[in-house]
Amino acid sequence: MTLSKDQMAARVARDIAHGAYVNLGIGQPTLVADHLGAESGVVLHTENGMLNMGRAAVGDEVDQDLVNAGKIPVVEPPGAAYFHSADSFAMMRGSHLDVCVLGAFQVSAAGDLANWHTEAPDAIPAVGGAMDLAIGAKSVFVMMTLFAKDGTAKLVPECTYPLTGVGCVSRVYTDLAVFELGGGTDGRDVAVVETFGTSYDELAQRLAVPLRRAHDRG
Amino acid sequence: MTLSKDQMAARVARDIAHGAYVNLGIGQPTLVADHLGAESGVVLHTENGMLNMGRAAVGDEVDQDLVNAGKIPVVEPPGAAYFHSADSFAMMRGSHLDVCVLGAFQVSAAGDLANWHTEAPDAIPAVGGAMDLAIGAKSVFVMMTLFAKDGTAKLVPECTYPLTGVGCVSRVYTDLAVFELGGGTDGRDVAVVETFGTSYDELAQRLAVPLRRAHDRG
Amino acid sequence: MTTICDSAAAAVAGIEDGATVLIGGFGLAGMPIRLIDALIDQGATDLTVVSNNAGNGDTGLAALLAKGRVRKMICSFPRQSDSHVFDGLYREGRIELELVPQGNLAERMRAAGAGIGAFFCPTGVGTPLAEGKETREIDGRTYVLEYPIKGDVALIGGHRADRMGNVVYRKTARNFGPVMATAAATTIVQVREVVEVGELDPEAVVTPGIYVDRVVAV
Amino acid sequence: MTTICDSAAAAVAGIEDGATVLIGGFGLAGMPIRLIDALIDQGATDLTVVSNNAGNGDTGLAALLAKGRVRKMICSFPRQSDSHVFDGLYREGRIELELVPQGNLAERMRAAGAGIGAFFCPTGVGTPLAEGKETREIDGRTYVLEYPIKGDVALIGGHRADRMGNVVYRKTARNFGPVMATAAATTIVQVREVVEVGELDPEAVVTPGIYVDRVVAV
Repeated sequence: MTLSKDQMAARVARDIAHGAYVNLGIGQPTLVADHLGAESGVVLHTENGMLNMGRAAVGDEVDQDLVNAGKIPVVEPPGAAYFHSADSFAMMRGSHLDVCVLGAFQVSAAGDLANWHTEAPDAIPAVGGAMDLAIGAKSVFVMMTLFAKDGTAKLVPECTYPLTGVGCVSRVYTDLAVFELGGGTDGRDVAVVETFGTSYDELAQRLAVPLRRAHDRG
Repeated sequence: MTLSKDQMAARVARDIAHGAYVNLGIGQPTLVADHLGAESGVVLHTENGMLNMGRAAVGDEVDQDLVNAGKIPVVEPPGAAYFHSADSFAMMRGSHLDVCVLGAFQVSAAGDLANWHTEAPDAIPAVGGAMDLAIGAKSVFVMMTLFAKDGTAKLVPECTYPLTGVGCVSRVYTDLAVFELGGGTDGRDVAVVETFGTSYDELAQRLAVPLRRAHDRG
Repeated sequence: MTTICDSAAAAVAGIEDGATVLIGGFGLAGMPIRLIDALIDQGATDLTVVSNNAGNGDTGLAALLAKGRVRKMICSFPRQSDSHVFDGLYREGRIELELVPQGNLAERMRAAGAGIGAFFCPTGVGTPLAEGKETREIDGRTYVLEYPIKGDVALIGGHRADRMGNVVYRKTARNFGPVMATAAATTIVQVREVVEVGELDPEAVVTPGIYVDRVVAV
Repeated sequence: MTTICDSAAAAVAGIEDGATVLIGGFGLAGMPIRLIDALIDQGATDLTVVSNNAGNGDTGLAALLAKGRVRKMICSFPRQSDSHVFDGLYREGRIELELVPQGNLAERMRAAGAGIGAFFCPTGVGTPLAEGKETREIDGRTYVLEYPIKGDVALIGGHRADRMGNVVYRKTARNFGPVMATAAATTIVQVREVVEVGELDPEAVVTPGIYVDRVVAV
């Protein structure tokens, strides 16, 4: 069975170490938080200036001074800390976060990420913290469907959309498979870690990137 | 009458505007604080991380966690703020302080400052915040005796001691006169603002720098 | 010296046509709505506005844009669900846009406030936003040279201020405020409450009064 | 993840010969005396120590120097009235000294923690401490290119920490601690008290737990 968004989020959460400091990009990656309970020891960072960010606020908890990077009201758990934007991005740029989970339009075999701009004729470009997130964390995980609605693959030999970061993605979590990037002698070797409702051979046929099985460490 | 150290400090204080943010270098410049009462509205900065620094602590007020840049215990008046060293020097380097008062071995006619190292054979070099202070404040005042104990002038055509900062001093307060630097078309014009127990002509004779009277604005 | 103003109108007096105005806030959190409203009434035009977003809905920054007062936006994330005012102006070619990654926006203003001439930053390397910029490899990593962003004026939304201008923020409304306060020639802060000197904890002051020119309680 | 250690010995375990050790404090304020004592007992040698001063009296950093464990000091102000241990070693040629202006020391460590590759700084231009360094004129002012200072370990004196590693300092003992905490691979903090999560004000946390690896109450 292919994975639902929620199952993808659970699969990402499984690979996040106990006690890690993690930034979840806006959109689908936010769902990963639902699978990181208190027992995970994970501390969430939001780039608008908070560590140990809590869950979405409901009802009377909503406070316009307390929002996440998607401008959704959240709550403040015990042990939180606030800081300004320059300190927040210093934290990210300085490689202090263990994991960042991002959405993507495309990821290349070499780990290049494109997730900020489609170059559609009428699109207004907006980058936010995407480029900082892409190069900041120790590990950058991408969470996306493997194929776009028109059927084209989003894991590609080279990104055709404008890049967000170069060679920055280490793992790609999709509805059909989990991939590990950056292997091989040229750093362009894509390992299939796990498949869901499909097979390695089927993936090898549908994707234009060079694949290998994850256990083939050579 | 030539000025005592305390009178020099009072003379410097007279030129500090109401409400100014001021850093007083260690040693003699510290005396300026005695002439900046609450009515002056002056806020003192100490580069080890405090704004609105208070007077020296006495008796039970002494707290090892609360010292000035000379490592002398001080007190915390209402309205103080603490910050770390990078923020403190950002405040200085970013030209947010109005006035910095420093001691000096030599000051050149062009406003070069030498106050950190005599190059004596056995001297251990130590710079502390001197170079940051020299280039940071909007106005840098030097407070020193005009002549060294051996009779040599400390206001000189060119510094012979290693520099702390280039062209950074705007005013020099001494026991014999107050000088304003940086005038003239080449920025090497020294104006005598006021004399104490000496005369313009006598100074012109004893100093090797090109002098003019302060009111000769030409 | 910090001036406590009686009205938002008094606080924004004197902002000139053509000014670069830094406006705090991340979405609505920390947005100085009352100061922006006063700026609209004040009438300054041909402005360059630096802010993380480019206005939400029809009030605040969006209203300033709608009046045609802004020549250029420097921001990280103009496109939002409710950024129709900016979107319209941009599509009609009636406003310039300089898109800056969010962390670079913060760090470039921090550099302006801290007296840093330029800095080598890893964010955006290999992306369209670094095109034409100087790059350098340092210790095996490629960096882009980024320059400071200075403001003539900063408009900031704080939480409380004392009469010396020390400011504290609240939760994630802190965001860009503290950085912008350091980067502008004139910093204007709206707060919910002005308190007496001594009422703020000196350990918890985020923006010391040295950075604050005018405060208004709204 | 932050580990709360039972002893200073446990806190400094594993520091390797040849390590670069950042040591907080300005004089005795914020000096992590107990961690330094534990480091002496632990035995690591051939160290490079980065600290504002080079030891006072015969205890703490001075004792570490006296044991011959330090190959090189990087500091701003080694020469003090009670720096006889360093003075002796330096005159005998038994210790290297890299003298760094105090603000550059702070900013270079901040750059290390913030992922900045290098920065153009106005401090020290035209002085012996900038000799041989790259310079550049930007907007009519000359700057020196300065590089980050990274630590393998930071030893810091804080005031209180919670069990998540969030740290607050006290008064001017804050100084270099928060900057060094960001600049080292392993950050070790001694505090007077470890409190439960939730007991520190999230608005007043100075060093968030993400920067803190080990804490010990002494």
